[in-house]
Amino acid sequence: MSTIFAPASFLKSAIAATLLSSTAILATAHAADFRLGVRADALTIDPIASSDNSSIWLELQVYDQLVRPSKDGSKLEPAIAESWTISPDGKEFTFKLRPEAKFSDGQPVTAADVAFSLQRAAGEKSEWARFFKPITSYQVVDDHTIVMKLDKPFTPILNNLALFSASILPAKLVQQQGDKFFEHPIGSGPFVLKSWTRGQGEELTKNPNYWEKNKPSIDAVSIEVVPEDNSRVLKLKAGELDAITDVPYNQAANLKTDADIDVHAAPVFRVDLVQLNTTKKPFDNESVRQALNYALDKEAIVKGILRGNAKPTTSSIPVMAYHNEKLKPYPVDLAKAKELLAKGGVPDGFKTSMLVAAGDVTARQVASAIQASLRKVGVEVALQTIEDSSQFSTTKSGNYEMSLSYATSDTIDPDQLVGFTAVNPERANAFHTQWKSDRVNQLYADERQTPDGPERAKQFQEIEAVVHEQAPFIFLYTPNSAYANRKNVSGFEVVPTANYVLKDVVVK
Amino acid sequence: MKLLSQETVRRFKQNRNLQVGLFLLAVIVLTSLFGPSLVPYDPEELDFGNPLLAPTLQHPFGTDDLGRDVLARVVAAGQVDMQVVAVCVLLPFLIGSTIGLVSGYFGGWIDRVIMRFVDILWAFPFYVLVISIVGALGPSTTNIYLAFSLVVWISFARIVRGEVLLARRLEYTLAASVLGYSHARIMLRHILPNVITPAIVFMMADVVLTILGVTSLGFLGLGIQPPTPEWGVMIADGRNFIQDGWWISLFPGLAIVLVGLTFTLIGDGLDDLLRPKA
Amino acid sequence: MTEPLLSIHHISKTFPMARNFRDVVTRSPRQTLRALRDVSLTVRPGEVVGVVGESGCGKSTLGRCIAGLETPEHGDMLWQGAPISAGENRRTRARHIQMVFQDPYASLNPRMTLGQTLEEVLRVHGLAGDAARRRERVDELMLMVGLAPALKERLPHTISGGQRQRICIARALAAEPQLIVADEPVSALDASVQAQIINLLEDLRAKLNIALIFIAHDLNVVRHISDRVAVMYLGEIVETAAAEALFTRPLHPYTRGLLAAIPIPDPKRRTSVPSVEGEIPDPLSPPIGCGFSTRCSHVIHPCRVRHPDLHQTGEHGVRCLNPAATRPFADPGSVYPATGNQ
Amino acid sequence: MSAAHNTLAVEHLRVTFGKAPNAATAVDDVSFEIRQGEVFGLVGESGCGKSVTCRSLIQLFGGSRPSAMTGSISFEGRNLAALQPKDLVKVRGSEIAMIFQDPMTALNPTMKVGRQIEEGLRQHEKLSARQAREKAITLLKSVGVMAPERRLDSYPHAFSGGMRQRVLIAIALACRPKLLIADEPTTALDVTVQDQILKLILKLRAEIGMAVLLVTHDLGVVAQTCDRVAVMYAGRIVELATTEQLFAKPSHPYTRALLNALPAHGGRGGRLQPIGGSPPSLAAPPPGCRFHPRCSLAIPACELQQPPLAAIQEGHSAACIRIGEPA
Amino acid sequence: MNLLFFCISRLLQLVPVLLGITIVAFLLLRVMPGDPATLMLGSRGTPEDIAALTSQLGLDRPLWQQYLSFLGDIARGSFGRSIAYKAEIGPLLIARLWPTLALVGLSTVIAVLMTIPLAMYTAVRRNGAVDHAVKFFFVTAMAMPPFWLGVLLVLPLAIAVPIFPVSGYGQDWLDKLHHLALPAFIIALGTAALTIRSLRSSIIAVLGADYVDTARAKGLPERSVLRRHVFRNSLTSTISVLAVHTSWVIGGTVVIETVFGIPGLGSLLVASISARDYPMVQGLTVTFAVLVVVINLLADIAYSIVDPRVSLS
Repeated sequence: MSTIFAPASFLKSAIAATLLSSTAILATAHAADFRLGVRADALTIDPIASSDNSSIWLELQVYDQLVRPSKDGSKLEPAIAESWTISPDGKEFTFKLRPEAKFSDGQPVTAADVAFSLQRAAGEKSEWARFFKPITSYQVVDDHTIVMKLDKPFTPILNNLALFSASILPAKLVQQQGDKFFEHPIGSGPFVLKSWTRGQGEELTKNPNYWEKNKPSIDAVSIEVVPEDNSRVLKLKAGELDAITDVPYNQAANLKTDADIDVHAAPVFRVDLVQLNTTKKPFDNESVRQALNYALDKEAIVKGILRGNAKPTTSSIPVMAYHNEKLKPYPVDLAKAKELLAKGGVPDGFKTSMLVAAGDVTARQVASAIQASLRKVGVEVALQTIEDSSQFSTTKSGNYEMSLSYATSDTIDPDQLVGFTAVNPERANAFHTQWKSDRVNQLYADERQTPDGPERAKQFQEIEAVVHEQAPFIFLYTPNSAYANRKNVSGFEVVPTANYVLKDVVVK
Repeated sequence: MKLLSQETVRRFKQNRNLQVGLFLLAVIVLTSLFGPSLVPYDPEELDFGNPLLAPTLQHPFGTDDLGRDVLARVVAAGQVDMQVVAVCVLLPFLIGSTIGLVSGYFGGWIDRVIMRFVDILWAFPFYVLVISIVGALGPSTTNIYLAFSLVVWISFARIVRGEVLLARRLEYTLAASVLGYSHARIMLRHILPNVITPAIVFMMADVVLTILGVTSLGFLGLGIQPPTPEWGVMIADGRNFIQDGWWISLFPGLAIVLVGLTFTLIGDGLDDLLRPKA
Repeated sequence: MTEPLLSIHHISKTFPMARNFRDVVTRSPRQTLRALRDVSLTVRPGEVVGVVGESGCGKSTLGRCIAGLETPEHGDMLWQGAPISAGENRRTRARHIQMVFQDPYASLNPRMTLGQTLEEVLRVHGLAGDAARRRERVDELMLMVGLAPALKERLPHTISGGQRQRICIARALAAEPQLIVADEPVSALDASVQAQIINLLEDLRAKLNIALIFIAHDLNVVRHISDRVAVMYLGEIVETAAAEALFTRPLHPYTRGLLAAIPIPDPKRRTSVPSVEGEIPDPLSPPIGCGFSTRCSHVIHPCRVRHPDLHQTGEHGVRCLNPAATRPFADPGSVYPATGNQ
Repeated sequence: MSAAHNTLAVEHLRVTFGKAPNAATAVDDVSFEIRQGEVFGLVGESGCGKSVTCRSLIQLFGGSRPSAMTGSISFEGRNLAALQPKDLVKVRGSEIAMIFQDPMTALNPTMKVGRQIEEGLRQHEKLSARQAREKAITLLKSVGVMAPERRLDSYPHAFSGGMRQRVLIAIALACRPKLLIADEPTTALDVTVQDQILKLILKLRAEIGMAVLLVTHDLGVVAQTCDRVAVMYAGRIVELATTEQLFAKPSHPYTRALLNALPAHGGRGGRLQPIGGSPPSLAAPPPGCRFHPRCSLAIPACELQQPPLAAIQEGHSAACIRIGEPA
Repeated sequence: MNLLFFCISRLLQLVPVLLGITIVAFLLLRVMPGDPATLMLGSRGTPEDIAALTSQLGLDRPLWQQYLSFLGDIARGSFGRSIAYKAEIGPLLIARLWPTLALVGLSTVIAVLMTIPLAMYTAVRRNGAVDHAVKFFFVTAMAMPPFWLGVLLVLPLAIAVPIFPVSGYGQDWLDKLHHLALPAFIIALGTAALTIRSLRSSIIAVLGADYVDTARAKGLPERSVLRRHVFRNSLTSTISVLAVHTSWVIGGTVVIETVFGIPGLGSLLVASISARDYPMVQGLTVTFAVLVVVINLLADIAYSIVDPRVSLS
């Protein structure tokens, strides 16, 4: 009996063919100067419809705003507006636009474009309308001058104008094209969106008309979506990417040993905490809440799970402008914790449950550590994983006891997070803890009308102190954002508002 | 009804697949039952002092990034996974076989309606349907049971119905009908014992598919929820350490392969053993 | 002449064929396979009626209609003069009519022992009283069909084909029927075993006065066992008569061809020309006239256009338009004595 | 006829399947010869080894291959049993052809009938495609298939059983073989078609002048078709005779019992005389004469040795130690 | 001609199945807990906003009206608007379709290339060393979770010896092929495990068929017997196995695309489910089911080409 195939030789030739094709492919060079690997793809590039980081970060490359946060997140600096003045009563803002600012199609950026864009951002279709509604009128003085008026002072408005959602769009084109505009968007930012393959990434090219001299330094960027953390790291190591964001903490140390790679940790305006539902016993008791804070070994979590890429926090406000330096994180003190538990009426501890986002590996690990830590004072925590996207709606409905979560700030002003995590009633009823402090509410109302300065600083610092003391949360830490690039890249940065900056990137 | 005839015993003795398969099954069952008390580590105990230890005598499967003993976790996960798989296989087997039996035996419009429905469900890829259902209802063990039952019964229904259609034409069935036996008796005593073999054999193959399915759900974060140890989740968690902690992902995967191999062997063996010789 | 046990009047049975897309497009009517066309038959108590014909002639369908496995569309079936309605209780019918099938290998539930198979009949029909009495009856039945009661612990696949067929007969007997339909009961068996089963059936008939409808394609066997014989072709009876009359004086050309085609176990009598030419027409589109007209050597024009009726002369019926073509027929058996019997 | 030379001579053929202890000797020490142009019948009940015997000749065993095969098969001077596989392939189809029992399964369902006929022709006679096609048409005509030009392009499922058997005969006879092996060629067919096919084989035998080895279980077919016949029981030939001799004076008790068990062709003749018991297992045949447990004439000596074929008269022999005794 | 009729009739038979698919997908998404409008608006939604969006999405209408408008969306090729992408779903699906098709296609090709020689060799030389080795290897391969293989194989094949890229999809077609090779191979292992088994046993069955003996009796050399008579007739059952399995593979892309970061339908499904993008999940389930139906149709046609009996009955 004879055979008609010889499997061995077939396999050999198949392998040979594969090898040949792979070397051929390795030889083809990438068109882009700079290849960035990110975790998720943008969903949209319409600034008023964005709420996910990927979309926001992409928009920040393509569009420009009147003002922008400085890279260190400490203050606002001029962007399209080269200067601005605020009336003494804080109700009138006058912006002077840069005459050299142009959209990527060469058209100048005018005051009319600004008025249109901000009115759109405050409009019905906008998801960010409340941030701009305090502005009651726009007055186009000339092509390069615009005056905005408020009914009453609203200090955070300037910071809101630095938000991506306040991006300046070419009024005429958006009006003409409607939604189609965003298929080929035109902005005045440093880059132009050349192509976008959904789920795969974007190709950006330099905006030749960008107002900042000699920026960007590179001609083209490709942003590649690599959802898996490990793959992103491996691709960086393999040289398939020049830089990546969201380096998993547990990989950062290992990555540092690679001679070709620089790893960075950027502090960002985010705070991780455990929400405590103060409508439920025993979380209604301040002593119990403090006890939990004393019982938890935050340092161990930071060291063991975040590999040092975080700092324990004192309140629900991250370290940013107007931070209260005098506060210190709750120390680990089991005796104190037990004493406080006894004072709160639960000397032997209690049983409770904690929501954890299912998709977040770090959160799951931190939850395990919290579970182990609290067990030492007799508090048995059952972990209850929950679909990431429904965690917010679940805590909002009040149907929880503890919930491991975090809050981030889109602006460099603490107003946003104070409103979100400490004020009740307000947008989130103190981040769904239902904790309420009349003092904090009063301070919040005051701070919004107080011009920037030491007066406003005092107000914020008192808010922080109250939150720290009454502990509606277990305060955990404020993490760094780890990112990495190959050594031949410089100027790639993640800034405190967590977005990356590409315009200063130089590739050697 | 005589199941263990001498003939069967003789055939079992020659059936290497089944012997090896049953041996491995015994190993798996015993490990799940007694393993947790033999391994001196708590599968959920964090030990920040000993992260990412390579396999040694102390930790035969090493430790993970949080210092947990991988062996303890693999064993604990085995208990969880095997339990889930057992329910996810048995429920659809019972539902599907019953529907297939009734549909095939009575034929007519009942059969047409059921089979149309089966055709439609059949078009949805297994993973797509399971993931959509679990995703929609939320990841919980009950929902996993529900999703698998809703999806997998059609396989059993198709298999049993096909066999019933053949058996219904066989002369012993005709004879039972001529003898005036009730439909229930004909179905349960004459048809069912003779058609269930392929379904049982497929059930073994289904164990393999189900263990892959359940662990895939875990891998995607849609399955059994941490901190309950689960093989798919462990593999997913180990991905980040594939270079300096390959053992975290390797061993749970090997456990899955072992289970798969075991049931494939048992399936092949049962096929040989139960197929009636003319 | 006694009252007939079973009488069948003009029954028909058609099976609709699946219509495919092409049929729908070409608007061709749904095809039906007419398995039985206007068949009438009577069986008297204790009588053996043979039904012969080649594959696809409808003889098995006839048997299945009688046993209740199929329901004829037209015509009546009477049991001792009373109509058997379609919705009749299957249990009652089972006590009257039983069936033995062709393939002894498929006729027994492979997962039940022989004893269980027999006992089940007794239990379902509430025969033979309590469990102990049932066990006795099972032994009796096994002895009746010539099997050692010790075999009752065995599973079907451990016994021979002949033994299985005996169990099938015993199972039919267990219901104490008055009529057994035997559908090719010996064609799957070797010659030496065939004879055992035929003898058994004859004995039972003699002992229990059970009537038998014996369906077979082997004319020698049918001739051996039957009182009367019906010859079927394309779903209808083309000739029916007392066995001897049919074999010695066949009237229908098809019957004669069939008889002539049997290989005679006698080398001295050989022919070199086939007895019947051609093959059975497509049963989905049978000829308009006489079904056999396409192969008949005596065909005349009317045969091709007119469908003949069954013409009855006393006990002997024939469905032929040209009985004139029926020349004297020499029964080979009467000229050449059987060689086997010494 | 008797002077004609042997086309085939089989000597001491023994074919075993399976490994000890479950080894079954399906054919045990079988010897016979087939003369040029004759129809040689091999008759016996199922499992007696007749099919295995004829399949051994060209070593085609379907799915199950024997574990051992000894003896010599002398065909036209060559020992087929000792031939290399590639040489045996050359003999198949060109010099020895074979047709099988079930025409419904013996044709490739996915190949047009024409190609199946042409294939053998092109293999052995190196014909061009056109020549092969023409020859195929002629062949189909000669086996009585109407409109052969059209039928060549049909697939087998469009043919009835009888027509398929005709096609298989056409395939077998394509290269005018010297020996046609027909393994129960009509068992699956209706009696009128069987009649047609047997007569077709006889007619073509006369035209081509080939020898035919006809395997059957039907003594009627033997009587109607064969020149000489061997009766097999449990793997051995128990009687070998011309057809006339066999029917006139069946000598082995088994042959006689077989004939007696048939329902008489001539009418309703009392009780049949079945053979008691059932055929023995080939894996563990009874000692001595294999028929003795079922034989009405058996004496204790029958248990002791396997009787050899002993001549009764010219061309007629039987394997029974009681042959010499008065019946 | 017969084949044409066969194809048309199979297409017509698909209509009710396709309708059924849309109904199942539609109902599946209606039983999901949670309110799409709330999810779409996230933390910024006021009750008025939510009510407005609910009516804009038509979620306040009776079920049958919602279904009809869903059918209308499908007819326009749009499937409605994505919650996450805030865009028409149709074009998004099309863009994601090609990587998935390429992956499934490539893995099938690899599986077939493995299957044919190995199945033939092991069937002819059954119970030999190669047969046992192949059997053991593929039985094991079948039990290997593809995601696990994906995680593990990256280490030797993409890092230690960088033959394959770590993940992603690539730019031009050659680059894409290179990116898909490893995931396709992993899928193909599972497929080949089934098809080798199936083809091997049907070859063995066919080798024992009467017509194969007929072919041998003609004097055809074993090579020709295998090629002309055995191979083609063995294919039929394997085609069905392959078709049934392809539906499994298409579903399996959900996992493997996630592992290798391939921007196909599968990874989109996982992302859409965690984003609670209901309309997208609905569109995806329909798309997946239609893919399976189309592949089964192709298999039926292939089957009827291989076996002429099919198209006639």
